[in-house]
Amino acid sequence: MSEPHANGDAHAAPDFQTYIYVFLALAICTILSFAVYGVLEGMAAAGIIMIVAVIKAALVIWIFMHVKFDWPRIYFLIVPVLILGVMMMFVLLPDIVIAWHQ
Amino acid sequence: MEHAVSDEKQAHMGLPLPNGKLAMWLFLVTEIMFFTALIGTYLLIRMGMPTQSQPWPGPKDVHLVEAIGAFNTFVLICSSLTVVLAHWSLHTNDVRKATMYMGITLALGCVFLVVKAFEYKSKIDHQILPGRVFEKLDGPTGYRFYRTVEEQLKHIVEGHAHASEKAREACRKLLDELPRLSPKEINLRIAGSKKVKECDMPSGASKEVTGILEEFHDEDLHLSHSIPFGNMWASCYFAMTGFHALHVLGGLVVFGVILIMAWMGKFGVQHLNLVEYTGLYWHFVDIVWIFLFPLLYLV
Amino acid sequence: MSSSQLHVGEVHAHEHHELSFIHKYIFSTDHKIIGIQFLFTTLLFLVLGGALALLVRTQLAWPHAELPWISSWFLESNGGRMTESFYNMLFSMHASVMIFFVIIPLLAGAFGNFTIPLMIGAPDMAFPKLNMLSYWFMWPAFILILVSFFAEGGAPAAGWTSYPTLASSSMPAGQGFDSPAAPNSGHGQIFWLLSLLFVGVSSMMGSVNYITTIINMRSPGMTLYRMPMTIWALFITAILQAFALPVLTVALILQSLDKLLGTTFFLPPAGLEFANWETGPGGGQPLLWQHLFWFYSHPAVYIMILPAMGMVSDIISTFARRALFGYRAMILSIAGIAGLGFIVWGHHMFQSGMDPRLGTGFMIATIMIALPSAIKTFNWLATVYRGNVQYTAAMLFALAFVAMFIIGGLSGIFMAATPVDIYIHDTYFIVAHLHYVLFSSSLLGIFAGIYYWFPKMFGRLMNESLGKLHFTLTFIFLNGLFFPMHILGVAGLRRRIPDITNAVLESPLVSLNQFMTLCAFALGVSQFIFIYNFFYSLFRGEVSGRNPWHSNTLEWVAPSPPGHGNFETIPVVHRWPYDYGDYGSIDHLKQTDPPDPSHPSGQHH
Amino acid sequence: MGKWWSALFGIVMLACLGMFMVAPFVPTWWLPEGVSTHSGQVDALFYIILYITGFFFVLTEALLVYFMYKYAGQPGTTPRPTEPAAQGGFYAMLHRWFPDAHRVEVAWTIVPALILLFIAFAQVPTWLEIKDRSRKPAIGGEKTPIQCHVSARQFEWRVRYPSSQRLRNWQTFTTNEKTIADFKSFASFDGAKPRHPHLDDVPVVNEVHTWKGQTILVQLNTIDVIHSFNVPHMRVKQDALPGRTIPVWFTPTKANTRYNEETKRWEDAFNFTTGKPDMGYRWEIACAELCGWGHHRMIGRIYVHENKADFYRWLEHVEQSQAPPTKPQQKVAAR
Ligand code: HEA
Ligand code: HEA
Ligand code: CUA
Ligand SMILES: [Cu+2]
Repeated sequence: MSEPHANGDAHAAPDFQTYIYVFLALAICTILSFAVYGVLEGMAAAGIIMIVAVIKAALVIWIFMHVKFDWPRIYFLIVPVLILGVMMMFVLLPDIVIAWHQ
Repeated sequence: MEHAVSDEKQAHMGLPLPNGKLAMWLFLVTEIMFFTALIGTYLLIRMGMPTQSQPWPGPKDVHLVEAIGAFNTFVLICSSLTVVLAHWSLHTNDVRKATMYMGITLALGCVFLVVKAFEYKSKIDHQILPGRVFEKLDGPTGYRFYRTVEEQLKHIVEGHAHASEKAREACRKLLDELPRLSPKEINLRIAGSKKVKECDMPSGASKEVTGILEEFHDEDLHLSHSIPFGNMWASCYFAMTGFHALHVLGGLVVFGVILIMAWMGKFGVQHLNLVEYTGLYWHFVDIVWIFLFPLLYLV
Repeated sequence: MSSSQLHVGEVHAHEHHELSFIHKYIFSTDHKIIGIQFLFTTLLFLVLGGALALLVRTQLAWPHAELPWISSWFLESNGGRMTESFYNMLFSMHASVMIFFVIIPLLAGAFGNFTIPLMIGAPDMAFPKLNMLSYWFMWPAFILILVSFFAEGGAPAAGWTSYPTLASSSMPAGQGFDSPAAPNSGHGQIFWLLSLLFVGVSSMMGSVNYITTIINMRSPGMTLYRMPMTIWALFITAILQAFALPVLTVALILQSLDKLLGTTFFLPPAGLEFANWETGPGGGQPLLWQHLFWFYSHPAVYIMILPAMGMVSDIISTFARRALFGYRAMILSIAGIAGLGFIVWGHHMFQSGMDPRLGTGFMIATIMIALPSAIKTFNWLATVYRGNVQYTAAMLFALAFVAMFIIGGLSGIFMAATPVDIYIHDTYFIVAHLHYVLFSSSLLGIFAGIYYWFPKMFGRLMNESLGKLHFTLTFIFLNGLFFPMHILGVAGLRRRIPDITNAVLESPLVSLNQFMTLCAFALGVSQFIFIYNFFYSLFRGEVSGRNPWHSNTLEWVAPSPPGHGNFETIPVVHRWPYDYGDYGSIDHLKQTDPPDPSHPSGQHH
Repeated sequence: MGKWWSALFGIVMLACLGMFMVAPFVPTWWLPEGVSTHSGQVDALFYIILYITGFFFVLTEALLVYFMYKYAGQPGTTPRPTEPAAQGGFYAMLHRWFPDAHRVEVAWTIVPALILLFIAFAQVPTWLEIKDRSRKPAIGGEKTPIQCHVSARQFEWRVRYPSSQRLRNWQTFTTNEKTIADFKSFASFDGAKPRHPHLDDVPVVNEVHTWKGQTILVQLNTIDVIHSFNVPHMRVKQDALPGRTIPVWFTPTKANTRYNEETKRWEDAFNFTTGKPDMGYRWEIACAELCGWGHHRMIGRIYVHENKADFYRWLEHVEQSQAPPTKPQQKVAAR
């Protein structure tokens, strides 16, 4: 399929170094969350671990998936889906989680 | 597009984004919703059901090794890097390098799946499968528990498992006593009171009992015991990791096709888009695991 | 300008070899053929769904009657009478077939495929192969749903909503796939789940394709605010599908896993006791299914109405010979309905044991959906106002859509009101509502669309007199059939019951039900006029020419039926699609008509 | 010919409207008489919505029919142009987004919006009063409800009352810790089975009893599939959810049960105003959620006794008839 190469920067990509840095950051994050798991317990650990996971995901999306460049063209897909996904879980919380413990 | 109107005009009316990329992102959006629903289900069930006396099983209860999960995370992160480097190499017209990176990605994906397979095997060995974990031990379930344990004990005693001699001796003893014990007592004898939750204690049992599993730390002793919410845990675990693994497999197939193309000499810069879209997909698979790992192993 | 109007024919001169029959009509990648394939298969399923409905009606009107010959055809009868599970199976399959195999594939599959490239001036979809796949993914679904009729234990009978634990309960691990809750919820239910999974995958492929096509394949000059309402509606519908369908997919998968592999997502912690079976312990949540299901299925009801609304908007504007009133407001209200549609799913669960405070939130969101719907209704009325209304069959169906949607929508307000829903929930009032929006609106919209685009699809006009007769009979009998359902509901008749002579509130309603059943039969018979007209016109109808309705949109610029690649020259768009009637001697200005200062477009910029 | 179509639409719509006008006067075609304290509010809300939607129904359908009549196409007439869009001030702003906006559009957006908001918020108090757990009647004081546990199964309602003695304990205004714990224990279940069962509980099938003016708190639960505790006359409906116990409460305002000396049974469907049996006074618990093949006949009944004494008389009868056979067996059936 020959796609229209609409504009040059559709393929503008970060350079090699950036990728390596991001990779290192990801690796460190993984170690970090594992370390937190060993040291802390309970909600604090869970919170930190999940925040680290979000950071990792954001890094992958932003750099590896080139969203940094494509954002103006695809934000209208990503933003609603994030809102919907988060909303779905939060709406269900009172019902399924809290109601059960009454 | 064979019938494409001239490129310039499409660009004029549409987004400055190739159809393929747009479609790929749309596909990823549906995938995000898919995994949101799946992970959401897990979170809600996990936060909703368990109580103080019947907590959600920890990794130890269900033979889950955190380090292995962390290793797999690392493997996927590496593969994310290599796939993006493959795209980058192709971008810089280095087809050979791109092929190499593709190959590494494929290998890393395979490593991930192999590790996963071993994890699955340990679950199967310990019968930590949906619908197979014994939770309440009264009524017909108790009877089934009795029969299962009897079979497992016989298996060990007859020497098919590589259990230590001492452990086998303990098993033989338990097998002899089996008909006189209630399912809850059997459970206590196998798991020990530290692992048996309050509600599963047989009435009048003394609190400090060391079970066979505790005593011998014997990984090869495949004895069933009660795990509160074990079924639900197994259901969630297999559903989530299973669908993730299927996605990994899908990615590997595409990598395989690309490598075959390269082998046949048909792979080149003209496939920049293909590599990019595959990469997008692969990163998404990586991201899913980035969330699954802490949710299943750590939190 | 001239450079942009290149000849598609020239570009593809080498491609004009004859395609074999199979490639042209069976495994076609041409969006028009795929659309028509969807049209034919789903109309076939409409007959099946309708036949099931008529059996439902028979049982409701004469609950104790021995059915003379039908009973000997069906295995499940006792002494010539229909068994209760058989009845449950009838309405479950009626609804599943109508919703998942008729309305959704008709609107999105048939009309989506046929109209999108034509109306935006594209030669085909962005991904023709994917498009073909999306049709062929329907076939496993068709087959599975038909197979489920003959499954051991019978076809699924847990309603189209398939609530656990009636639908989801399975035997303890290793005890086979029968269901402890009801025989029909065993094997049949599994086929049902798998079938819907295929429908979901097919729709997902379709929606990715539609969105990409509409965003990226518009012909020059076709800005977003020049797209006809049909396209806007299909566009937003596709987005709805992309966001909502994966959630249904998850729900279906989880229930299939529960049934096939013994997982416990919908089984409560302590397990369940049935008459002769006890399930093992669970740990899941029966209510979770309802949330996941309605998270999809509420947006799905808008998936089932928005495209019809879009089509009706275009048809009304065409035949009222007047610009669509409030074009932007119409677009925004569709978007509003779609957006709000995602946060109202709980209104199906007011009485389900959901937290009542959540119910309040869902209620307010639900009632506010009436606002964009109101805007649409008033805009349709205002379009007819001062028009020059041409009463073609298509226009009659479109106007009936408006009239009927008002009824269906207004009854929605009763149910959206939580306290009133306490009484109304699971009575025939709901059945009345859903048929007014699904049959009397969506299906009439579809009929309007068929009459309207038939000439474009097949190059021939449908017979207008027969069309009008079909309309008149359908319009009268459907109201005779469905309107009394409101009364039944208010009087307290529960839905989903095979025998209405059991309860005190219900038994006096038999005679009204008999009247409705007669109307239903008449309605069914009236459809034969349509079937006859359809096939007669297919071969003998009057040849239509390019633009029989003097419409403005792009598809009427192409030949009827359009050839491969749709347009001889790529159409260049200069105006919005609603320039009708306002310009003195000129009746209408096609979207391709070049700008002319003496004939300004009705659209202000 | 064109005008004919408006007539068709008009006639059909009139017939629909007519049906709704006639139905309230046909005995069995309309809402059954509401006999709980909150049924009046529910009905009022129903009528508010009925009038508002009725108004809009008539308005929109009449306009449609009128336009169809008035503007039926005549060959040769071209319609007049659209009114020009309004300009200036607020409209200038509006026209940035809606180049085709008209004054009337603003009106028909705002007016329905206000009406809809009114409809929505009018529901909230009643809804919360009927369903919200914070309004659940509690033990202590004069408002203490009687309580029973209803466990649904395919296809019957299994009802369990406390023994008359324990019920009396709850009902005394001075309650001690033990009675409170006993009262609350009715709400805690492990699956289908009560976590702390009492041997002297009184089980009955398919009947729920209370007396006139007495709030009854039903702890609703199911042991197999979803059912729905639906009492149309009381304007009560609540699904029974597997694995969960859901409280339902209502207060009847009329009685329908008396002891029939001839049949020696407690019989419902009795109209105390006329002193005659009356099927309008049979209040059924008709399962409203599809639960399998027997769903349609999963019907229980609500028995509302005239007063407290009658109720206890009934409860003690049942208690005795179910006592261990050491006592002389009395044949007193509940119906
Ligand atoms: C195409 C399908 C479709 C559409 C468009 C709708 C539209 C609406 N639906 Fe419906 N609905 C279904 C299909 C649909 N529904 C189905 C299939 C079910 C049953 C599922 C099952 O259980 O099997 C159902 C069930 C259902 C319920 C659950 C009832 C129950 O089970 O207890 C509710 C409750 O709130 C509801 C509400 C609404 C509302 C408020 C709208 C609104 O969008 C309607 C808005 C429109 C108008 C209001 C009319 C036009 C406006 C005016 C004329 C302006 C003036 C009006 C006012 C000021 C009030 N619907
Ligand atoms: C698009 C959706 C759709 C459509 C078109 C219909 C159309 C019809 N429906 Fe259905 N229905 C539903 C969706 C739909 N329904 C849903 C979602 C439910 C809820 C199910 C549940 O509770 O789970 C339901 C439930 C339902 C019930 C309630 C069952 C119950 O609760 O117990 C009834 C009862 O009367 C009914 C009747 C009818 C009738 C008589 C028609 C008629 O209009 C059908 C007339 C049409 C035809 C007859 C087909 C056209 C015919 C031909 C083209 C050829 C002629 C063929 C023959 C004469 C065999 N339907
Ligand atoms: Cu119980 Cu329906
Ligand atoms: Cu809805």
